[in-house]
Amino acid sequence: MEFLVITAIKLALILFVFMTTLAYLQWVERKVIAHVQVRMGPSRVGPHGLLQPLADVIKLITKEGVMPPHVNKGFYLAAPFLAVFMALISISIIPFGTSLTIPAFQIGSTTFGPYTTMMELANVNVGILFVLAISSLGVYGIALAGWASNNKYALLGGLRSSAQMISYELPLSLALAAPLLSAGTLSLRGIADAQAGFYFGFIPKWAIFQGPFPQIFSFIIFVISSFAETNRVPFDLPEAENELVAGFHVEYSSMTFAAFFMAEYANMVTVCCVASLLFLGGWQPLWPVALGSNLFAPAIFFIAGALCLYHGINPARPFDRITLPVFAVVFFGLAGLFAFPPVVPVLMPIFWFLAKVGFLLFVFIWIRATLPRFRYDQLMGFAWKFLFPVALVNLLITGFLVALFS
Amino acid sequence: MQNLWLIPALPFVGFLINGLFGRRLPKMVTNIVAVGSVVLSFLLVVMVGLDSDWGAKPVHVSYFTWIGIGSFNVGWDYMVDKLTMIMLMIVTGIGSLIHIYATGYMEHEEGYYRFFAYLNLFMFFMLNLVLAANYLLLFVGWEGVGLCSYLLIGFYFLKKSATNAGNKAFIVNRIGDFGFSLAMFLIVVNFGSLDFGKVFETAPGKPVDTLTAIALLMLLGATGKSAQIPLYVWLPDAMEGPTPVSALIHAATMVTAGVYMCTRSAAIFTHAPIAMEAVALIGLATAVFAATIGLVQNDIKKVFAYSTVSQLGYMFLGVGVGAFSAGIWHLMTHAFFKALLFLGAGSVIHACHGEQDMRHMGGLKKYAPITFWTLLIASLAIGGVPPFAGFWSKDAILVAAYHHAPWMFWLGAITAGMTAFYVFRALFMTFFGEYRGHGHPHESPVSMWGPLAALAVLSTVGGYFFNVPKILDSMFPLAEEPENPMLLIVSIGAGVIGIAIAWYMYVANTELPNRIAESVRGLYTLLYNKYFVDEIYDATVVHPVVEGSRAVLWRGIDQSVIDGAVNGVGYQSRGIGSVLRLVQSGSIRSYATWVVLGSVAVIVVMGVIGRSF
Amino acid sequence: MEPADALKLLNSGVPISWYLTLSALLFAIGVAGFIFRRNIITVFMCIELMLNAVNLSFITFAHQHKQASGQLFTFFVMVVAAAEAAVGLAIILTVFRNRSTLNIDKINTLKN
Amino acid sequence: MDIFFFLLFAFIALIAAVNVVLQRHPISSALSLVGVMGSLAVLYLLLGAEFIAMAQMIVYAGAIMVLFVFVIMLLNAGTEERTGRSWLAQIFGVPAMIALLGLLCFFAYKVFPNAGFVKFGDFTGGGAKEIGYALFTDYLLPFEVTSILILIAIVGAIVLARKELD
Repeated sequence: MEFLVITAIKLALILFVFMTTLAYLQWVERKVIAHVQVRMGPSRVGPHGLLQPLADVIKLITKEGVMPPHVNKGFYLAAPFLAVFMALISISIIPFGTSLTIPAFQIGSTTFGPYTTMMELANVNVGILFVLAISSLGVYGIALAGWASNNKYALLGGLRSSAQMISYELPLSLALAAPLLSAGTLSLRGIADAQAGFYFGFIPKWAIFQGPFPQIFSFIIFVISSFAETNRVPFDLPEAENELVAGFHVEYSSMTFAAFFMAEYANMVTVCCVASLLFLGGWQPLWPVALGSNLFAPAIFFIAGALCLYHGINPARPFDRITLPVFAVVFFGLAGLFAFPPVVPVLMPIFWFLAKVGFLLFVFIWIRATLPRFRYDQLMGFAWKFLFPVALVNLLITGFLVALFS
Repeated sequence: MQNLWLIPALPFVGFLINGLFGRRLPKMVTNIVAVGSVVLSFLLVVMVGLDSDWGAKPVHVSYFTWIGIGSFNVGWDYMVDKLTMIMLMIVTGIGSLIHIYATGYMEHEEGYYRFFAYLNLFMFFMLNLVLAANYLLLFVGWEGVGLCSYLLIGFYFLKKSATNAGNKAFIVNRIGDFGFSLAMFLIVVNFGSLDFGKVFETAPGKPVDTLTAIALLMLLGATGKSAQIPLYVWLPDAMEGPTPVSALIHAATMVTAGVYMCTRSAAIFTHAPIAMEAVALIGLATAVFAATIGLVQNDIKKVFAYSTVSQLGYMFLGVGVGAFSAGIWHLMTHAFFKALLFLGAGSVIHACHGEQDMRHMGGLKKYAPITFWTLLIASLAIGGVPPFAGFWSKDAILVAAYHHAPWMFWLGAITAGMTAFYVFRALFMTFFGEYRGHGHPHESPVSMWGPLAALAVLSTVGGYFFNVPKILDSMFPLAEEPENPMLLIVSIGAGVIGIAIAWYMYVANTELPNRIAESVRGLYTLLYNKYFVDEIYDATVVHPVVEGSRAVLWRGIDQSVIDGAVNGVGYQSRGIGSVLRLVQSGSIRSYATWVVLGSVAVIVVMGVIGRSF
Repeated sequence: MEPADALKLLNSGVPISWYLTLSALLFAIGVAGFIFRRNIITVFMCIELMLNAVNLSFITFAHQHKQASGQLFTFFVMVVAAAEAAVGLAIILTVFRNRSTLNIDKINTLKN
Repeated sequence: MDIFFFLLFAFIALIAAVNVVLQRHPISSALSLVGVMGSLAVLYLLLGAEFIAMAQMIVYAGAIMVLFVFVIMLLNAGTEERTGRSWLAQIFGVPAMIALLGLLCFFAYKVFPNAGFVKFGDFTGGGAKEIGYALFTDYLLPFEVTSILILIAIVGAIVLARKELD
């Protein structure tokens, strides 16, 4: 019973945070791309366009869902939900911190607790395999959408995407296997724990730095393959606007259309989480606590608050006089929270984990703003003729060295 | 002692580098890799020696289980004891010197990298052979060195004679290896293990017949690898290979593998007296036989080749009469002076621009003084003149032979005289008198005479300083024997007389050899043609096998029986098929129904048989 | 049956024979599809269904004998199924290219 | 709890399997088959075969069935037409199938009447470590042979599916 309640609470919390993140990722993406291209980005709805996601959601919900007459109705409706379901389910096994202990407390006359729970929804022994299994099922959503739309652009998009995702799954899995060899477990938490510690007291033992063979190559292969797996630029062939109008979701509108978008962003978040768990040490800090890594989070929030305050005092726009000081107060509050000793062991891992995931997400957006799209034959050739052999050799060397030094 | 595996692994890495990338590497890199890897393993051997007190504290390392079948296990195990230590020192030490020498000798040859790749591979297998702690692993090395020998004999593969010689060596060795394999099978059946430790521990309790059979089969293997009667014929032909190969493989190391194997298996041999007698007899016969052939050969390398066969015979004589340590002692000194002889011969050939016939040499003393002096030392060593290396070991073998059977001693002493004669004959024909060849002879570069000098030092003092019987005392106890000055005098005397006759015939009175050859025409022809052994083998073994295969195996079995059966099956299938095809309706669904009905029937039948209903 | 007995039965798990029966049922359904369907791709899928049914038996036996060997058999079946699917679908593609049909009743040129 | 999960997923598997056979359109059949595989994967988890369950999802559902869907989409296969040609299948098909099912069930109950119960957590030998260990020691030869088989299948598939056979 206790277990069920705690799980329900965690589920609600994670779902809320995850969905909000998905909505705001869109805002972040538009903002970042805008700044890369020297534009302002969304800025009308709310201060700095902060309410833009809300406006988008309202727009998409209230729009009329148009279903073309020639589609295969059942599959046409099932496809987006399949896609979004497969995208959301992986988050349930991602651990994002160490354990949380709530001391015993009293409500009325009954005593509750103490409760200790790990910061994840489910600890699966074969977590990595689960992620792979779910991501391999993600193809169905897109393939079915393309096929059920009964539209040649959509069908081509669907076919492209299934071929692309099957192809890139190979280097992806091979790149995943290499750090698993040195970690010796398939559990995501176990993998992150295996990367604790420092060489010489300051180089973190993350998989990309870890002996016997630093996994820097498999990290790069993983990131490249995940671009293809999530259908992101420069591998967004399935939805190439100028070739296929919009690819597999050309016939979709309103919420069904939004579902595909949500699936894409959810997939992005998932692969970034997996990448930071496997290669970047999960919640292990970048430098040891002894050298003050715990002070990093409050410091960064404090600096952010100070900057907001400064710009609030010297406003560039009329509204800044009000909004920026509010932000500053929020940041100062966060800084205070992270400096508050009792919560540090709980919050600090989460901070580091989210920082890494955030950085990787930024890389995803950054690449989108930078690189052009591949041609289709180049895309497949790149996977089979370059990434696959390199991943294989990397795995071979890793296996050999791990066997030699263990 | 975890780094024991590095000793053979280093040359193997050298082989991989040179073998895979050698074509694109500059010569300098090839040299560094090839020579460096061997020198490094020599240093490692020295380190291992220091660690293990030169084998006094035996080391046994198991790396992994190579073959595991039920209770029968063969591991990749290495061991080091005193015997191994001596062999390791010889192999890596002389190997290093010869590698250095070869960088000079082979400088202008095609396939430079290939040569060094093979040579490194040979070192790997030889070290594996020596380090092995069980018979199968020893056999890996045994076969591997055979392979390298084949590759290196046929190194000049554009020359028909070289490839033929390579084939001959390979095929003749097959016969011996067959014997060795049978010996291993017998060991497995009777001992249930191939580990040296286990086999030797239980050997004394086994029936003598079994041990004799094993020992005789091993001896067959040894006669193949170590060029003893009746399988010695490949070794003289093996001189088609480059001279460093002759020195390293066909004089100093590989051909002594048989001696090493017999010595290693002493526990089996000592309990099989008949086999011991056979070893001694074969050794003695080979020694005499090869020495007589060596008397009249004109090719400088052929002379030394027969000399090698003869000296190997000595070693077997030593092993056969129970003086294992004397045999190993002679193995070591022989490695010094015979390597020196061959390298010297190589230097001479180099000086004479590839000429090998001694009748076209002569007077080289003033052109190549260093080569002359080093070769003189080697000749004195092999001639048994004290205090050079060969004297000590040869004397030890002869003394042991005398105590076994005096007639063996006398034959051995006469052979020693002949040995001294033909070696000095070669020396005098090459370095004395007038130059009879063409072109201008010249001294060799330092990379060639450096190793010569080092080997000359070893040939001079090596026998006295490395008193192998004393070192191996704990493994092969020395028999207490009365001093007999007569034996010493006879063995020195035989050598000195041989040298004197050579001097008289080839320096003082150069007409004499021809006159002697004229007067005993028949004998001379017999010796010059090596007793016609090759021709006899050709007529009695090779020809019948080839013709028999053609008539019986090809026309008889292959064409009529096998082809007939295959074609018959084909005809029958066609006949049956013409009936059965009526069942084929072409409808896959019908087939599927048949399959289901069939499986139902199978299940019912199985249920009935199993009485489940 | 007493309520306590029922609860006991409920807590003691699922009988092995239930799993085997499920496996047999799935297999029989696969057989039915194999016999009665005409689309060659569907027939092929029915074969996969039969393989899956057999896999379930293997895993059940692995659980019963508390050994991983049965699961390894499943693993090999999967691998072979993957190879089979690759070759089989390639054959289907070729057949379709040549005959423009997927109906197995029409692919019977080899008869007689 | 076990019984509840077993019944639920067995029911889903059976419904989906029947659907595979009854659906007239191959893509519906393919998706139903994915359903069968998914519910079987859950049953594998109940039987303690977590690695195989994941492999089932990755290999069967994620690769093989995607290939099927891919081919169906590529050939644009429509609903199948009715062409009754096999009298053998018409007459013997149903009886043979029922006989087979009856025999299999008979043996399942005859041979394993009280062979024991499956309870989640009773058997934990199905993790990646155990499977991998068995695969690379006792079953190394079959494993290597399978890899060769796959290689041959890849080559065969490529040769067969090439546009022009010259």
